[in-house]
Amino acid sequence: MSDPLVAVCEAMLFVAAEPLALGELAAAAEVDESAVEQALEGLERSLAERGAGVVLDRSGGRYGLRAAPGGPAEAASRLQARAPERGLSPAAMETLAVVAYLQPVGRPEIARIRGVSSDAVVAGLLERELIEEAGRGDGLGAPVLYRTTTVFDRIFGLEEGVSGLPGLDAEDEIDGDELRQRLHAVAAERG
Amino acid sequence: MSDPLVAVCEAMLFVAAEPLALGELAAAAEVDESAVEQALEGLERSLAERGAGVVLDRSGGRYGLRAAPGGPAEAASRLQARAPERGLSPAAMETLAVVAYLQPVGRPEIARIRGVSSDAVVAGLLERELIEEAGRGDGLGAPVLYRTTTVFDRIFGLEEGVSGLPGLDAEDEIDGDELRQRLHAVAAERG
Amino acid sequence: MNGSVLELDLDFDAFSGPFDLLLALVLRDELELVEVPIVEVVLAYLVVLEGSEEIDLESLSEFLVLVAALCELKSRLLVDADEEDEEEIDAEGAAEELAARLAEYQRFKRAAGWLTARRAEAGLRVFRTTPAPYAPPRPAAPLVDEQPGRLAEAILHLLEPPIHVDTTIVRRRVVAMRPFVERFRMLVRARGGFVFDDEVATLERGAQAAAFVALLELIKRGEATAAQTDLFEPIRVARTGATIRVAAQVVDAQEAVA
Repeated sequence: MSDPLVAVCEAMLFVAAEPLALGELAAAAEVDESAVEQALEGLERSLAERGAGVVLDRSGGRYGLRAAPGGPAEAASRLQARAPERGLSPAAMETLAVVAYLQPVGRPEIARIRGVSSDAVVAGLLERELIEEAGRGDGLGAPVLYRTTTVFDRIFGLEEGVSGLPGLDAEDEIDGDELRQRLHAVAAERG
Repeated sequence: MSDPLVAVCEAMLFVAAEPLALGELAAAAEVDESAVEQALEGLERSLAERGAGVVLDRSGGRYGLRAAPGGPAEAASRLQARAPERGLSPAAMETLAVVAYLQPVGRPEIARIRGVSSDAVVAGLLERELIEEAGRGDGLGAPVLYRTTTVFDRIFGLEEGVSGLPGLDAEDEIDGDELRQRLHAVAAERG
Repeated sequence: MNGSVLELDLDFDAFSGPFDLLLALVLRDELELVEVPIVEVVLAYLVVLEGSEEIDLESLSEFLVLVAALCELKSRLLVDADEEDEEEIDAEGAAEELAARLAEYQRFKRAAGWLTARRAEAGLRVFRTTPAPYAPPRPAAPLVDEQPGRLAEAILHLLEPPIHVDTTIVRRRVVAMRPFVERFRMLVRARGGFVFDDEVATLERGAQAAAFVALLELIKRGEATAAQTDLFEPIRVARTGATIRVAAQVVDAQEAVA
């Protein structure tokens, strides 16, 4: 690691508690963004070469360090009291999916889509900092809206953030038309 | 860095919020203290050899990583100093408004009126010295009450303090008690 | 009637909500869809759900109305002639609406599946989310000046009464369940039973759905049993002794009387 900028980048990523944008790194290092980009590549290589305990992480278009997979990550997680990703129920994943795709979105809309009250699930996701408040919706009785956080991007390894989520429509699914036909069959039979 | 325990130690020191004692490191790594001691020496050497951006600090019988002196430490300081100027989030503004108009007011009541848990928001406002404690209420568990501060007055340009808050109704002014009742009534309706 | 909740081999705990359950039923290939006692299954499921405090009365009422209309239960249960401004919702309309809702739900269920797989693939990701131990302190972000009018705005926002956005062809109305619980309890205790259909015949749909949830509540508490001699026959409610299992309640009660 002969390039001093590589060491500078490592130090900045080390002290930051939040993932950093290229611009923030460049400003604090007092160099331009392309130099930082190059130094980050050098850092990634250098960490890999010596089998370091941390690896470069890119989530939501921002940079940070995280514990290397395997033994280092396991030991590091034992030191942390809270693991935001542990024990997420199917209901929590469903709610997280609704927030991720529709954000900002409020509890009434989440409940409408899922068909059950989502209050407890939303509270749990807030506590894990996977979602956060994002103002209130327009109109009367404006509900509190939620969006996903950088913790969400990091835990799910979304390099580009939610813009990297796949489209909601898939080809192999039973589509609305077929569902309607099946339900019509019930209705016709019973009518 | 061929020793996997060196990488494990680096990861543990990286995620730790506080410098760690040998015993804590050994427990999380699930090895004995002498092995950790040896690995820490290895880590120190490895970091120095490659001129890494972080160095091992072993002051006060505890271990931690810190930005390497010189360029890395300076860049890290600049990064930390560049706290972006930011306005109040919608959640903070709403919570602040409830405190401003109803003060003194406790967290349970704020949460009831807003319809969402407000602990994190209240903590943020306290940290930014926009609100402060103002004794305890009579309710269940005698909740801590909050009021706005002189910092609040300055930020909002209220030279006469909260008596200068804008009225809520042009025709007949709502007094504090009535406002409280109406806020609770709407919150109850919201469910 | 064909089948029972038990024969369908459904694990209610595996469903995350009524749409999840209905989707699973509708997608079943091995059963003739028309043979599935959808209403019974759904009602039995709702009894379970009620016990888990995850009931959202508003979405539940709406769901019940749609399912009931779909299965033409409405001809017996949901007579609604007096209500002038309320659009009649026929079985076709209910099928349309339910299909749209199921399709929407299905998309998010699949997205949740993708996220779950993504989580597994990402492996254990451990970050520090607090400042580093020896990091120089971060100065508090300087506060920008604000207009006091924004405080008034925020309070006025909180003073606005809630509305329930109507996104469906069914007009939603939240109806209190408690009066029904009390009325049904009184009928069961005083007369030993009643015919549910007679009790709700003059009510509008939202109230009928709430009445049904109230009935489920009484059944769940072991205060009553409900039975039909056949699928679309009137539901007869009777006083009961204790020990009743929740999941199979509707079906058990039905078999007992039949």
